[in-house]
Amino acid sequence: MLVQMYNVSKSYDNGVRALNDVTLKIERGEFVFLMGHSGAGKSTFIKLLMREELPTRGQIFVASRSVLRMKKAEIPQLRRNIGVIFQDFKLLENKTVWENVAFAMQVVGATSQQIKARVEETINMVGLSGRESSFPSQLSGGEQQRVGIARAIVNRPLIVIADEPTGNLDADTAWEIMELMSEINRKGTTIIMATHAHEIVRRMHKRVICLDKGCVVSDQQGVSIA
Amino acid sequence: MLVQMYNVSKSYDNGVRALNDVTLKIERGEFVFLMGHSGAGKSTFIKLLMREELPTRGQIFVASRSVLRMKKAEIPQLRRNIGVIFQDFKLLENKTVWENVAFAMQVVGATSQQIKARVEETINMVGLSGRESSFPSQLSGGEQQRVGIARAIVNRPLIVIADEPTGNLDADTAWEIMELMSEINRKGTTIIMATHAHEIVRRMHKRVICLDKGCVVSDQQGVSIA
Amino acid sequence: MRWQTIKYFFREAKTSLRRNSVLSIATATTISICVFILGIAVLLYMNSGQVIQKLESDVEIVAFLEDDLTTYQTEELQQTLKKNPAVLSVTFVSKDEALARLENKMGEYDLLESMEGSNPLNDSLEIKATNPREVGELAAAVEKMKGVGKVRYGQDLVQKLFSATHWVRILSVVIVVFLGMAAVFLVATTTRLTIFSRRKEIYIMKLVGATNRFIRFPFFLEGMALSVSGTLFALVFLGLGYFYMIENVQPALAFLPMITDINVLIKMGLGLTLAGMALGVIGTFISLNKFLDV
Amino acid sequence: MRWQTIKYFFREAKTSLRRNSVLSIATATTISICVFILGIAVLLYMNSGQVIQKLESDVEIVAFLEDDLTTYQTEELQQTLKKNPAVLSVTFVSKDEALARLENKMGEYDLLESMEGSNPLNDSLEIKATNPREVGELAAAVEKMKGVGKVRYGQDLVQKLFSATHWVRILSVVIVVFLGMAAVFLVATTTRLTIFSRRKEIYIMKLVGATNRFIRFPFFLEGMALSVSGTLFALVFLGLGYFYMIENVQPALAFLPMITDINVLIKMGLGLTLAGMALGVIGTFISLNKFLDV
Ligand SMILES: Nc1ncnc2c1ncn2[C@@H]1O[C@H](COP(=O)(O)OP(=O)(O)OP(=O)(O)O)[C@@H](O)[C@H]1O
Ligand SMILES: Nc1ncnc2c1ncn2[C@@H]1O[C@H](COP(=O)(O)OP(=O)(O)OP(=O)(O)O)[C@@H](O)[C@H]1O
Ligand SMILES: [Mg+2]
Ligand SMILES: [Mg+2]
Repeated sequence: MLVQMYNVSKSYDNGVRALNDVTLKIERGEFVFLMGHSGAGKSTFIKLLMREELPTRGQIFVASRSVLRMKKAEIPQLRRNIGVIFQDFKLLENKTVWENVAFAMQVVGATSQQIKARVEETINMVGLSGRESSFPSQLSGGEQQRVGIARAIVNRPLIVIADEPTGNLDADTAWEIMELMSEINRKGTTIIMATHAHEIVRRMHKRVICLDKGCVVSDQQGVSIA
Repeated sequence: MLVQMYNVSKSYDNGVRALNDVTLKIERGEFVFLMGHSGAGKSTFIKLLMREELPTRGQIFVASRSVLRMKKAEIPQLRRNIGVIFQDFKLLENKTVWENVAFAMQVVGATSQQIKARVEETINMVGLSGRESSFPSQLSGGEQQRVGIARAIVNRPLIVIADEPTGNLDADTAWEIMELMSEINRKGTTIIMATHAHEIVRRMHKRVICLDKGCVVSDQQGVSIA
Repeated sequence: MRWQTIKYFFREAKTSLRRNSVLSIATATTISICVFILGIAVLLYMNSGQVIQKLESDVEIVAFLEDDLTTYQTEELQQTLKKNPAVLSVTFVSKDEALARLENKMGEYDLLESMEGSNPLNDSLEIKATNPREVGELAAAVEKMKGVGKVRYGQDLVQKLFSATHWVRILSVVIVVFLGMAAVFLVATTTRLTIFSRRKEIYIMKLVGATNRFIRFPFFLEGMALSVSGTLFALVFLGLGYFYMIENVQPALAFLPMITDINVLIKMGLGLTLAGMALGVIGTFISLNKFLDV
Repeated sequence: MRWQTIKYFFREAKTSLRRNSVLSIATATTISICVFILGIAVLLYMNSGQVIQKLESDVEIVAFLEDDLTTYQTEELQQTLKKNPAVLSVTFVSKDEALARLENKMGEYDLLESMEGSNPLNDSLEIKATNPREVGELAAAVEKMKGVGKVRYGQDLVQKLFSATHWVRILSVVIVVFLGMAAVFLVATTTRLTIFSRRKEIYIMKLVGATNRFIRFPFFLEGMALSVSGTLFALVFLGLGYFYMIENVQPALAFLPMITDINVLIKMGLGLTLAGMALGVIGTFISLNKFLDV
């Protein structure tokens, strides 16, 4: 069991209740879509998994470790096991494409050779070869998003969490990315993906968790939702 | 003729050629979709229209005024005529939802009463009533996007330019926004919208301009593209 | 500008000050400290100037009168001297007085007696120059006057004193100028940093169609408010410290006169306030212009 | 830590310094100016201390000897005094010498003659105290010695001098402390601003799994580099200015001794360098910690 959530609720400081009594489990190697209206709590769900936010109530376990009871020093380790594609990309503005992707590997202490090989390969996979030395501000929206994707997968983490990873991509590129995800998933990485793209969800035929106003309203395998 | 572009090319400092010899006209009151792969030049097109960037070559006219030959002091006036929804939202981090939307009206010197009435109405239209006093960092991705939409339309500008305005919205909310756009368009506002959402483009049945590597590859009325 | 807009500017400046509290505090602190340093420098400069002036004005010429001068002649001599614009004051010292002083200094109370009743000293005039720096010329002129014998003004010491005060004056000006420049740089650096960290905000405002003036005005008000509060804060501390010194130190140092004229001090405070405000506002403006060109 | 990582840290710090040039320049400028101000303060403090010491050590006791002392007794008296640890030096002034001085001062070259050949003055000893502040006690002790008549040490003037130097000492310490505090605040403000404008970067690094140490180290190196370069810059200017003064001002003011001992100056420079580095690095660290807690 890779991810376990028990009665998790999250209220933000201003009183907004983003998650409401969520209980669910995600197995190692699963591919899960997270759907729901704007403001349903998808990003909050992701923030809780990587301990960007703490839940107001409930318990969360990632790889059998309690995310809440974790010592401060253990947090980096948790986050290294999770590759996150952020909804707003969160690229380092002062680093080039290459450096942004390489940073995730430097953090885990990879050697220069490893970094060189893998960063190049990954940038290729997301279709950005040739743009290695551009800064994020010199990229189009979709290109920035793909840098974020490359950074999330370059370390081959245990889990890849993707928050709307195709929101700024055209259909073709989006499909390429989905194929990339599928392949990573086949190699054993668990994938949790928040998305609004019905088309993609329908065609991928994977488990879909639907949130509405912070509650899980459906959790089915391979459905095509309305 | 609201927008005229003659042989417009744009190369960025790092040599990337984002637009290549683009010539086109957009009539007052039109609704135009701008499509194309990631990095095709859609956002660049928009930046040129509002003089965020200057073209390397060519001429651009908005409402019969040359964007290039414009004096510095005239730029604000140009921008007030254009309501832009930015791909990365560009909200003012230190202002609340209400203030962000109101700012666009304060800039044009609207009275307090006008501002009060219209801002409230517009926030309602994008479905954010109740969140007026939240700061952008306290909003979900889709909510931020809708603040951007509200700010762009609150002044009832001559043109609304939308860069991927539904990228972070679920299907239902996206349709609500599209209906809002249609209505604004019916009232006479010209709308130029860059998007990847085939579904929307297909169903709206409007003019579609396709860009590829900076060139206009097709410009047809009401087609459903592949 | 419409009243509406002006009201908006003030409201805008107020909320911005509050929401950018890190930046506001930084700017106010820096301005405060800079004005404080400048204040110390100016106080030192002005007080050392005053002390120097006091020391210099203590310089005096002693003109020994000839033995055979009548009281009338002595009086006439004094009158002539007093009419000379280069002379500030003239004091007559009789030879008895001179002897008394000498006795005191020599630790002998029976000098006159040991000299068998005849006082070998002469009457003298102690003359202060209007401009102590011209004491040499004055001494030479006095020496040429009828009825005046030898003239002494401690040439060596006076020269030392003047070369010392000359350099102290230059040094204190240099230090005030340097500290002034340091203050300008420091405030410029801070305002540049605060504007720098708000550059995206400014960029977005421009894209939404704001004119430069529309963006500048609230920044101007903010800069104003921060400068004024920072400056006042510094002035309060400076004032408290200085008045403490006047109360507690001055009595022990009555011979080294501190500046206590309240008018001078108020003028100085106003000067510093203006300097502080100028620093903050001009710094903000220069830094702002860099990011307005969008 | 692995060699690999250390190399990365240095490379990272280097590029970061370059790419955040606005922030780098701001930090270096501020540190530079603060060290400069501190340097001026310390130089003023140390030199005024030296001048004060010189002034104080010029204080001397004049002990007039009794008329009937033999040469041997006088010699003995001097020896006794020289053995006293409270006495720094003893100089014998014969009554002829004293008269010559007096004549010079009085502007009379025939004083002796006018006194009909008999010198009414006494021999005297000029005594300097080891500790000028205890000159009063020493004078009292000397007065009680056999063969000594009256004792003079310009009580009034000495008291004035000491109360002046006392306060000047306190004032200079207060100013150095204040300027030191000002420097700490100014550098803290600037580092806080620079880190503040990089807070998003730090936040993202944390989200990607960087440990605090991993983020801190390049910042530490940056702070170090900026502090060192800022400090050196300030020291060069300070040094040039000071040596210019030693060359050009000191000759005119030989009686007011400036500190020219190169070892003292080097020590001071090292002290300032350390202070500057500490300022920059500690400032960076404190500000950094605030944003690391993600
Ligand atoms: N930091 C915050 N402070 C306060 N409220 C917040 C904060 N972050 C999110 N919220 C609120 O919590 C709710 C859920 O937000 P969340 O970002 O999880 O939505 P989402 O499902 O990701 O939506 P979207 O599809 O629009 O990205 C929203 O109503 C949002 O306004
Ligand atoms: N400031 C810039 N400096 C250099 N190159 C840039 C800059 N902005 C955009 N580009 C490049 O110009 C090309 C067109 O970019 P643009 O943002 O117009 O694409 P787009 O059609 O909006 O793509 P997307 O759908 O991904 O947003 C891209 O290859 C991009 O990398
Ligand atoms: Mg979200
Ligand atoms: Mg784009």
